[in-house]
Amino acid sequence: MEAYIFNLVNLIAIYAILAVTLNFIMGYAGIYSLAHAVFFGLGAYTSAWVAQNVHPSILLTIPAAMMAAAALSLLLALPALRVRGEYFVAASLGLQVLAVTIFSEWKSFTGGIGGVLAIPPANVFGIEVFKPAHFAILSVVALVIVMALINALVHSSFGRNLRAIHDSESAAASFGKNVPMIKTISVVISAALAAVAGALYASYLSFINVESFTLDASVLVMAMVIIGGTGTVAGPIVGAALLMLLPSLISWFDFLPQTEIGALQQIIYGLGMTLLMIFRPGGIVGRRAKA
Amino acid sequence: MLAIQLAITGLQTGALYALTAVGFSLIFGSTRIFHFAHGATFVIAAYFFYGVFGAGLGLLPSIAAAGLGAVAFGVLLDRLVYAPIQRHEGSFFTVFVASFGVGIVVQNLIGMVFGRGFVTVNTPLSRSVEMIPGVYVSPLAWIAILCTAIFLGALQFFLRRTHTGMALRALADNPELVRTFGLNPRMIAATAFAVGSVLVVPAAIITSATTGLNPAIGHHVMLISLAATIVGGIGSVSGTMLAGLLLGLAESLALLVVDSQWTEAVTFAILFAFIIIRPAGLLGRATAH
Amino acid sequence: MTRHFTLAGAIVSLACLAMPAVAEEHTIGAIFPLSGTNAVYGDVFMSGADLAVEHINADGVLSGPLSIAYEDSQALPQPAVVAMTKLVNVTGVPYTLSAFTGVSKAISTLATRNSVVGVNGGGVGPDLAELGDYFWNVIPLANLEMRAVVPFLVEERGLKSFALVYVDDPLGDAMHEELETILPEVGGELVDSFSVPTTAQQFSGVAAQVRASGADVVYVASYGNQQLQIVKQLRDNGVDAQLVAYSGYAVPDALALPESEGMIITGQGVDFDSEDAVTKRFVEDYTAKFDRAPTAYNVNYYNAVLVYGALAAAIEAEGGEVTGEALLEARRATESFDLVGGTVSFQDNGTLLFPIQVKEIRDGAAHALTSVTFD
Amino acid sequence: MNMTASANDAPLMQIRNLDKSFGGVKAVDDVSMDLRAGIVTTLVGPNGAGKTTFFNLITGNLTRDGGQVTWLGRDTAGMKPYRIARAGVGRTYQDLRLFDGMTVWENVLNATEHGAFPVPISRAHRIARRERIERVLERTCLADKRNTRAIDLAYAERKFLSMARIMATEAKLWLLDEPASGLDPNSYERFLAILREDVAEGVTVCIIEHNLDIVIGISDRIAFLDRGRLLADGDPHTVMNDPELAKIYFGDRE
Repeated sequence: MEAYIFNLVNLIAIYAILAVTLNFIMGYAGIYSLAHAVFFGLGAYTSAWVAQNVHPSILLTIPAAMMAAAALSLLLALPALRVRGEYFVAASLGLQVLAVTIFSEWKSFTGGIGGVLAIPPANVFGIEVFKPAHFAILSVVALVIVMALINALVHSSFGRNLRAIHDSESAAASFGKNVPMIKTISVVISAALAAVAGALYASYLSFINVESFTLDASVLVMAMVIIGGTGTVAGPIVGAALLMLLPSLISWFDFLPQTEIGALQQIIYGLGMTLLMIFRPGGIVGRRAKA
Repeated sequence: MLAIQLAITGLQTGALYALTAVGFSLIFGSTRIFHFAHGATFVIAAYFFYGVFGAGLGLLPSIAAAGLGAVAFGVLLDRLVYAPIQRHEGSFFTVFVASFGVGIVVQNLIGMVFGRGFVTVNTPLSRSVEMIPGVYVSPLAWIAILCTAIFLGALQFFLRRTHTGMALRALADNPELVRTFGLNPRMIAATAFAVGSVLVVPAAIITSATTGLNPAIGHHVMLISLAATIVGGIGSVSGTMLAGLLLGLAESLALLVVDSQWTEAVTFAILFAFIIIRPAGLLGRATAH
Repeated sequence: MTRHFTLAGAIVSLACLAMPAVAEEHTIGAIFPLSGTNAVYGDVFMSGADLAVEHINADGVLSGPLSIAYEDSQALPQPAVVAMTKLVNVTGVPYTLSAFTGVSKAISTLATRNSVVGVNGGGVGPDLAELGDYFWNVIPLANLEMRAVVPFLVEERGLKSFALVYVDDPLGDAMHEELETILPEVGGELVDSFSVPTTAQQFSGVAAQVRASGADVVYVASYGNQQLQIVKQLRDNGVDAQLVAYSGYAVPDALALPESEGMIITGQGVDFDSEDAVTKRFVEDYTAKFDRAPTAYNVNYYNAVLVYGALAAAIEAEGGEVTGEALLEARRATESFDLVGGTVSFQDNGTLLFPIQVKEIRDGAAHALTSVTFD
Repeated sequence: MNMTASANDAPLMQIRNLDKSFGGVKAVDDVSMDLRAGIVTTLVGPNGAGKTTFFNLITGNLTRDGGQVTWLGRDTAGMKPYRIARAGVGRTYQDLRLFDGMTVWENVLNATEHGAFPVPISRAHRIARRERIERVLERTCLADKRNTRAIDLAYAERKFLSMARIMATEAKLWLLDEPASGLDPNSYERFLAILREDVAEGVTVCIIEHNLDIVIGISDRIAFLDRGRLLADGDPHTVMNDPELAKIYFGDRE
């Protein structure tokens, strides 16, 4: 039983890292990305590769994952600097679709649809961590560090600059802010930290394949941020917990027809997204809507 | 010969892409609503057709059911979901998320009712005949191209020659303008949704006989519509049409060079390139900001 | 904010309370696609497994009643791992049915780490044979099927040039490799091959290329509804070569497709007309219960549950506890099993060896042409 | 602030033959002008005369079609807006463009933060900065509202916050786009007082204004723009008393 709960804790923590990092660019910089799963995936593949070919120490796997994702994120920053709003959503969508194709085809690195098998457990200072209860310590600590980092950033001059750009790009520029640079950095930070989640995910599940890094995954993370509350501290965490618990919760209701559970779950979260947008666009923990 | 065959195939695909994409483009251009559930409209039209046709009620009632289903869905969605959101906030992203949610709900409801597998409407019309040696064209391809021409022609007439159509175009440029002309923007939005939803009906019906349907197909339809709208230039109906055709052709002709798993990537590489290099699109006036 | 965290906590504890009691009764797990595009398989698999449970309970094979705890994989690895964790840690099953190559691979690590047996009766990717001691297959893997049909086509039918349309995943890749190896051995030739993405549904372009290749035989290696679309669109677009597929094609929808007429497919040699008691009972009861004839997929999960019944009964007879380790040990000690389709035994790698039938689709049903046996 | 003798000699900003057209229509047409330290220049002219476009060209928000702008002796061609801003050219917007989601304090504080990275700053610097912001908030009467989000402020407060942001910077040249429009008499008296104090401390101001009281009350010099052309440039009384210009200004064209 504990293992089951810790398993959920791990998955929630991993997805919460994704939600928190997506919220960083969505909520503060106003960059609405539908390509977050790309960095999650790249982080996972990179850390799996390092763990299998170099060493499974998280001191190696996580930084490698972060660097790879940071480098790729420059590709996303490119359109982010030029366009806004619906155009950027479309561009990120394009990147997501391209990435899925590459994840499926670059078989020497990703194993294609077949995925990467038997990824060694995370190695923390020589100790192998794979039991759900032990891994929960690792994943929760990682989440706390990521949150602390993002919180510190948001309340620093960098965070103020981001929010300033969010509110008025031209005004921010006329107060000396290098808008493209700040946006690029925010995308890079977000992607690099999302890769931490990828690294944890790979070593925890010991198996990864492209199906975990598709558009659906990006949408799921986006839904977590939105349902929880965009631009809030607790929102992404609440959203991640809620959406990750949903399948388990529904499956406890024995009277529901087994074959419809998956569909019901999706209907609930789809309906949730729509109703929240109509009645409470700020999300569950959000403030009132911005004008 | 292969290239000619692929071009014809691409034309058929592109014609259907153009129809669906123009529907999305019209709605997006005139109301600025990021109607991601446009794919769901497609699914509803297709399954209504499939259901009624499968029940043996004949072709015309099936087409009517598909049309009614699509229009009712589009208009009701505008009334019940988009209008309330726009009343209190209206950020494009809020609308997008709500629309996305609706798409998920529709996909799963359809799956519960009709099953999640692929279904196909069987018709002898999908069987190709050899036109010239080595080039096969199915009657459905002609029907697809003809339907596209008729519907897009009718749309152009509607947009250029009727009062409502012109108001629709005006709405794209300036909502205030419409108000001063004494027209109700919400009424015009409803028209945009009705017209935009009708446009997917022929594509949905033809698709049900060619490549078949499943509840998740709306996703692909939506992605293509979005890509065509942006490549064509937001607000430009003719641009979207052209882009839909081009994307269909590119997807098909790409097979000459790459394996078929890259075709979707080709579409989105084109989209990505347009956004970076020419965000205004093929025929667009609007700028990216 | 605290309020929400407490809420989440409350939900978790509620969830725990609702946990079904684990009594002496036997519970095995099953991770099937119950939602998503592949849910149609879930129904097919469940029908076979459920029938076996009925039979085992009716016969009183085990000390207590047997039941199956179903979990939804959506045919995707991650939900499968979550489901497996739940089955292993909460429900506490020693034996889990699994389907789909990706899902099976994803749960195999958990199976090994927790000493729980995973049994595949649906995926046919050849690498499923290499997932460790705790992962078994009660289905002949696809390479075996290809080894049966290719010599038949080349030697008996005189069809020498092949084109392959294969799905771009481990299954398709393995089939591709296999075909490339076998064809030269028997004097055939692979003139062209086309890989298609798992999600594709539009094949008229591929069809044009297939036609241009001028092959005598087009081998379709895909699954689910995609293979139906491939076949339909090949035929629609003027490909009139002999179409061939593996056992994945033996689903009702595919057999009923008008374009399937005349196709050659392979499948494990289940002789449904066989007179042995197990097969007879299965065919009769299945047809009565579901009002349709069974297919190999129904058989495999029926068999998978029968294997559990036999092993668990043997362990109970010796007074042991039914655990994954005990099941593995018992299987190694058991020489052969009486299953639907005959008496069969496991290979060392945990895979059942079945004869393969080559069948032709006529009037919406598969009719055996010949049967190939391997050692 | 540090007005030196030499600063009076060479103009801070030299504008020569500035041109900009949109789709064939000349928005700014061959405008030349010098902005000298400590001088308040007011741009007047009817709507659509090209005043805001003129600002946008100086700050780099728009690229010019022709002409030259030098700032402190340096050609600004090709300089990004943020670089021009960092070099000491500050501006406000007619539609304010406050950072709506941030508090008053954050708005003003952020106006002083240039770098993309959060760099550690010395304690002394931090204290000096805080005092500076405090003083700006005192002068704009926003001290009580420091923790209010900009979006929640009243109209006049928003106007003053827009001023406060530029006051907190170290910009040498302020380009103010209708900073006093819509202010009640009390508020604009306060606005004039602020402006006079800062000008006395050496800030150079170029202001777009329609209110003739302000125009006369504070300007050292008036530049009259119409349809992109600089029709007159001189001391306030001469320009404002020109009957031809008055005709254009009050819309009494032929």
